[in-house]
Amino acid sequence: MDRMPRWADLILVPLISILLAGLISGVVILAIGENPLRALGIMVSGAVGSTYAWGYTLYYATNFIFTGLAVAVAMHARLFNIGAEGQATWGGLGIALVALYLPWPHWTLAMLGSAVAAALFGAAWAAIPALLQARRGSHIVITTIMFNFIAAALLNWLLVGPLKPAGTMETATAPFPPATHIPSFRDMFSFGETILFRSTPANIAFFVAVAACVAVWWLIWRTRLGYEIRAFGHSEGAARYAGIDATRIIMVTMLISGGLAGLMAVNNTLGYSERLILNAVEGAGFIGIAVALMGRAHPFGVFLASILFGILYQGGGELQFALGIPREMILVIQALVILFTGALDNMVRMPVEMIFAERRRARAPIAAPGPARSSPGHMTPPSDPGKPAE
Amino acid sequence: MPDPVPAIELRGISKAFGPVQANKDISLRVMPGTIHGIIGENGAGKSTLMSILYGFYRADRGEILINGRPTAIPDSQAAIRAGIGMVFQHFKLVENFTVLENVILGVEDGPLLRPSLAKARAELKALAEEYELEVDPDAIIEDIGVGLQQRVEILKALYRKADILILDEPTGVLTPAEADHLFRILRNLQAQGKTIILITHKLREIMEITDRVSVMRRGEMVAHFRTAETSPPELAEAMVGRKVLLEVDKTPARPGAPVLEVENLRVVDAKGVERLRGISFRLHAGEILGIAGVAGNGQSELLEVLGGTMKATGSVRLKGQALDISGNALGRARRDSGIAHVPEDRQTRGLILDFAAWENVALGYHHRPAYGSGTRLDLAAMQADARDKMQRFDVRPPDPFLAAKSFSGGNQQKIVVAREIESAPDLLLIGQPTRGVDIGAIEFIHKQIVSLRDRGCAILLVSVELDEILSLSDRIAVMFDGRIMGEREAARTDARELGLLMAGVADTAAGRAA
Amino acid sequence: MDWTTILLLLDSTLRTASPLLLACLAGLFSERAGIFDIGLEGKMLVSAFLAAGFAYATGSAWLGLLVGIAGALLLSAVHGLASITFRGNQLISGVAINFLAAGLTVVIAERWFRQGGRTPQLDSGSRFTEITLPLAETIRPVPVLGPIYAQVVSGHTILVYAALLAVPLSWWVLFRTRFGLRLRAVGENPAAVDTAGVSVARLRYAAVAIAGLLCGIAGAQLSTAEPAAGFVRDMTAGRGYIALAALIFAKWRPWAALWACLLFGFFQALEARPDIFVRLFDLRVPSALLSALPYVLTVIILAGFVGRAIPPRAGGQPYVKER
Amino acid sequence: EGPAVIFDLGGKFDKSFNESAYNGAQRWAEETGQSYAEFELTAEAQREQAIRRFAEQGYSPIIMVGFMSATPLSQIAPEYPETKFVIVDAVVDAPNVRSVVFNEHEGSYLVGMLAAMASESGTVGFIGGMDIPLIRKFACGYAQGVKAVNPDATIIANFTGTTPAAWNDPARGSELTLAQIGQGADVVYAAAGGTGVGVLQTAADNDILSIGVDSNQNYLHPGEVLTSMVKRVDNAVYEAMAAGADVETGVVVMGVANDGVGYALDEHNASLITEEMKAAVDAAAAQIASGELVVHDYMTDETCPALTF
Ligand SMILES: Nc1ncnc2c1ncn2[C@@H]1O[C@H](COP(=O)(O)OP(=O)(O)OP(=O)(O)O)[C@@H](O)[C@H]1O
Ligand SMILES: Nc1ncnc2c1ncn2[C@@H]1O[C@H](COP(=O)(O)OP(=O)(O)OP(=O)(O)O)[C@@H](O)[C@H]1O
Ligand SMILES: [Mg+2]
Ligand SMILES: [Mg+2]
Repeated sequence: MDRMPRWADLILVPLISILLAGLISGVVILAIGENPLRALGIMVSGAVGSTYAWGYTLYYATNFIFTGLAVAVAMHARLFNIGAEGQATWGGLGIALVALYLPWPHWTLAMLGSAVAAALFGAAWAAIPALLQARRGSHIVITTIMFNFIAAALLNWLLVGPLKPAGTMETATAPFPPATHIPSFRDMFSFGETILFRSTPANIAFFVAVAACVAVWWLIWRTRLGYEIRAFGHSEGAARYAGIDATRIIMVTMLISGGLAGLMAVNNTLGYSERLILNAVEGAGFIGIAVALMGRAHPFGVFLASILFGILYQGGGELQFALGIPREMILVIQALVILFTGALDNMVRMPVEMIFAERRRARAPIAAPGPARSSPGHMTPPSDPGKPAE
Repeated sequence: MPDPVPAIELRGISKAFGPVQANKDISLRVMPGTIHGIIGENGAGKSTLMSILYGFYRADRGEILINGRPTAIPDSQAAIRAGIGMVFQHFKLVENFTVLENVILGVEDGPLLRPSLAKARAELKALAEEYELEVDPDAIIEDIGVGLQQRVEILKALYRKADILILDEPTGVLTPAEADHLFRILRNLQAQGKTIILITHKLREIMEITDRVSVMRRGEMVAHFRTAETSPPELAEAMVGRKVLLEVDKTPARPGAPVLEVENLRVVDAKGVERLRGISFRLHAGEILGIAGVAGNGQSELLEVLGGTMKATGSVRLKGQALDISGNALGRARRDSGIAHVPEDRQTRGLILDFAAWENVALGYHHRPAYGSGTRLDLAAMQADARDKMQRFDVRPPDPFLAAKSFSGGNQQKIVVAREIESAPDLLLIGQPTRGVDIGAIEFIHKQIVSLRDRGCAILLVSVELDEILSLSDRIAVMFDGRIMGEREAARTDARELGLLMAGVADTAAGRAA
Repeated sequence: MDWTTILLLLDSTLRTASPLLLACLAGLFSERAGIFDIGLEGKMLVSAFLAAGFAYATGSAWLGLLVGIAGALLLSAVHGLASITFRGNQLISGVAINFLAAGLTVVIAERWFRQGGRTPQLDSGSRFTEITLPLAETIRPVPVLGPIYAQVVSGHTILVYAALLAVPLSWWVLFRTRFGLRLRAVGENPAAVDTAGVSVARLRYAAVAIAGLLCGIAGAQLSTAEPAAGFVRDMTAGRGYIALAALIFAKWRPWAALWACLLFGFFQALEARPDIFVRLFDLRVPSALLSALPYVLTVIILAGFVGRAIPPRAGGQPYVKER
Repeated sequence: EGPAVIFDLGGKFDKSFNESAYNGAQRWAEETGQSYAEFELTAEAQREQAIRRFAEQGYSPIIMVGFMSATPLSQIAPEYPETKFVIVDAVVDAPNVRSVVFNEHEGSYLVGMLAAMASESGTVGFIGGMDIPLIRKFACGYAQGVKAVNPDATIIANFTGTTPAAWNDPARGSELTLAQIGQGADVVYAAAGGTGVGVLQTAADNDILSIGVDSNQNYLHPGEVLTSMVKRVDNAVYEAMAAGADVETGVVVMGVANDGVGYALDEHNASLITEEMKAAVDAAAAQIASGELVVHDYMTDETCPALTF
């Protein structure tokens, strides 16, 4: 219902929310004796002010896009996948196996093969909870939580025993062979003397992530399967009436979800560390939940939220470098941003709505010309019912 | 003659939901001890107005006087204190609570439940005797039928000592027998001096029970009548703003070849109860077979089995071909074999409320080539198709981008009917086609059903509205307790005879001969 | 398996289960009222820190407990504000609270105690010590029951008994009182409660507050009740999520929650005893794989014996009257 | 620009090697009045970032603790030949890198001997944070020490978990300790970061002995912590900082011989260590220092003669 123009809903409200979060974070920073404005400057320039900054911001964002999409896709079928963490862990395992044990002639093939392996492994790790949900009614929230722990245990065992090269302390596989090296942003965007994205982890996987966003968008809103997933998510009864098979939807959705989570390993394992590290997912599976929720399960929203989190991660690191603000303080700032933009956004939305209602009332006698500015959400055509059930 | 003070007086009530002006400057007087009807098209604002009176919504403007005294009703607590009780269109019951728990909710006598429950149990017994409102106090709400659920809602109001009782479309979900019973109760209550406001779409009920009637249209109060001084056509016209045909206009059927042959159909539900106990019948092309019966006697299961969402044993043949009835995920196969299905419950089955209308117009048919090639959906084609169907079925507003939930009940039903009829089926299963739908829309839907029949489609109509069954069907089968009690030619039977069958009085040879 | 081993396992089960149980009951109250709460973890953490901090500062475990509860209540208030008053997304709010707790506890702990985000170790005066139940020693010689009473039932801190007591109490409150009736109703159909003239928001705030209270006790137990003696950062170590899993496992019922948590506690106790597997099955499980045991067993039991869990119907959705 | 320290993912207050490194750095700062830069990693991607950042800003030496930085450092060190790097707990073969490794197995051997001598039950325990090679190295040395004193002794080894939470779960540490006590253990050795706090506490509460790790933790429960296996990461950091940009590169092995590892004896545990015990352990230490006694290092062949994992 159009209580206020679309631009206000999509841009103004989140902006005010971020400002509020920033304001309170500022107070916190002030409390530890630092200058909040300076901190803000460092954070912004450190996260988006150079190709170097972007090289990190986008690297983190890529991780979050994959896990965020994973959670979002499942959400469309009203499945709450808390298992992206474990699925991404397994994705890494898949990549490690094919990168280490198969000969790859060229990075393009290696990337393709790795992506397939990562997706398959991630999907496999989602398959059992999905099957249990579909067949036995076992709640997917519990089973995916359990599977996170089980994945961690398995990987721990593998990286201390079978997959660890002898003689090293590191809980990691051997480095992948050079042929599996996929281009980093530096490789891709530097020409001649100008070197961009110098020594940053961002790599071609970012474009895989962007492609995944588009693919998920396409899947959800442009294919028959997506239609069925959404139908099932909104109303199981209506889906059954429409001849949509619940078991199939649960399975297929979770396989896609797990596959997307698994793909994250293309970024962090194949693209960045070029070996499989214990606990390589580092909580990105859980950030994925926040990202999917804040992005309202829409791929474009997930993309934006992931960038925001990438900025917070990289900017937070810069705060630590520059001001020595401890990492826990950065966690607090992140929490405030999540709280204000994600959970408390009605606190902002309600008064803003009221202001727009007042303005509309005041202007009512004049023939309403409609909102002057056009909708910025051009990537989300109005035909897309972007929100899943809340 | 000195006018008595109205029990309720509303002055200048306005209420907007965002951009929707649901109530505009409404005034209403309801005299004490009367039954006051309120009618109006779907979405006219009737429920909103009553919810304001009950403190569920707050009016933007306006004043409420109870027994002549201005009374602020900021919440339902205040309404209850003012002696108002309301039975909502969508019941406000806690489904997994017992009857007793629902009755005492909010008016418990102390912090502990036990004494409250004991007291309520006694009181319910007394109320049951006084008003013929028997109901098992320990039954779980979701296990009992809607008729009984409504009774619980009325009991709730009476338990709260309501003097003014609002009933929002109480008969929409009731069988004729239950409705009759309800009206007896209402008269009884009226005789005790209670004031009753009754919202309904059924003019017959207005004429039968109300003293006065007020008409709403598009958020405004447009007319007030004394029931005795008006007539259904006049009311219908006031409501819709044009003349409405209240009778179905149809020619005798010309049945063709048999389309559906059902043999010895049996269904056992999850609890092991046999819901269908050997149903057999035939349905021909170009014929409407009405299934009458009190809700819960197996009609729903029959529709579900034929629609492919419930498994059964026995045999079903469609145009001579055996149908698979061994699964509950066969909806798509059914559609592909030429069966269309308007389900009984449009809100949880027939529509996805959060989907736009155009998406709903494809529901169940989304795999058809018309909506795209391969895995891809052709949105433009879907939208154009929806716009076209919505126009032809007079869905208001004819905007395919609106979410299904923002349409009124009648228009939601039109979307479902449009989708199913336009699939050009050989067999149409249609359950409760006009439940909760206003008379304008009823007229339209009935016309569509008849014209589909005339094009040679076989139609299986399930309805708890005897009037509807009688006026639409060519043949009528009555179900009772999972069996077909008897079959009648529509032209040669009447409500009384069907009523007996519905009550389980066995089919007699005399009956068949009649 | 010998008798002592069984007793030890059960003893450990009870201890491991009790903070889970408190958190699980916290979630139960909240979710029964229709408010999802994945912020259990954060509330426990904050309480664990404040309880230990104040127990240290004042020398009183009880004062610590009170302050811990107050801290958890404060986070509950934030959650309530976000999910009840401002009808925000309850899951996001929970995530934010977990982040906030993880960050704030360390920052403040470091400020106050300068011990690296920890509190100083508590001496036995400022923590909850084990209680020997009456007659424990007299009954001990009685076969079977004696040792069970003396060794398993007796000898825990008061907070363990509080957790156990919280089960019947929760059951009683939920199913035998007016408040419980209304609370359950508001999680199933808030409109029914609203039209019955009872404030939905007030009930939900009450439920969220009870969740805070219980999380507060759970947190205090982790840091101030023997064998614990102080706060370490992130010391909840995922217990909030396990409690959530137990809650679903228990299908949102207090007694079942007890069994679910005990079961989980038992699996964890078992995991600590690889020797049992060697003795019983002559099986040496690599330790990393062994730590998957509780989770694998949970999944098996869930799939094999526990049917579909139907959450409170209005769960997770803010109560909105006007769209 | 002075020295910089990069703490590993556990954070500088991990009650383990990070904290020890932090203490060394603080000691240097307090003694010299100078300051140093520091960074606590929160993500794997920051390893390279932090190393490069400090190198580019001209810090030297750049000290990082944790074996996981070995691979990134081996790639980056050649890019900054002017900068000196110090890595603790791993070996990186580059001309500008000083690799400090500790013979944790030797120190653990010594405390293992003490454990066996102090044990009356002949059963001793080991609690590790995660089952990773480094911790196995601790466990293996410990087990050898125990067996050296009492070949019939039983050694119970448990690990807390498989996620990073395992290093900060004192409650689980307590539970494992109680389980080991239940199996007859009367001395437990904790190598589990923050989890160890729970181990030591529970041991003290139950009147058995415990052994601390990394730094001297005897003071935590005077008279109830048998000893601590000290691993002088603090010294390694302190020395590197003190040497400044001229710090010597190459591999530095900190073992019993050069007091890089050892057991702690102070007023808090003096009553627990008898003269014979001290004599026996000191003798063994001398033998180790002289090379007469070789404690098997788990990392050489990833097996342990005294314990199966
Ligand atoms: N129930 C009602 N609520 C509000 N306004 C009403 C109601 N009934 C009638 N009115 C209004 O009162 C005025 C008189 O109406 P009308 O001439 O229909 O009354 P009546 O039938 O002659 O007499 P009475 O209302 O006294 O029975 C009109 O403006 C009419 O709209
Ligand atoms: N809670 C709500 N939020 C927003 N809009 C609402 C709400 N309730 C009703 N509306 C809108 O207000 C208008 C009046 O609705 P109302 O339910 O009062 O109609 P009604 O006359 O009772 O219709 P029906 O016969 O279908 O029950 C409709 O346009 C409806 O969509
Ligand atoms: Mg309505
Ligand atoms: Mg209505």
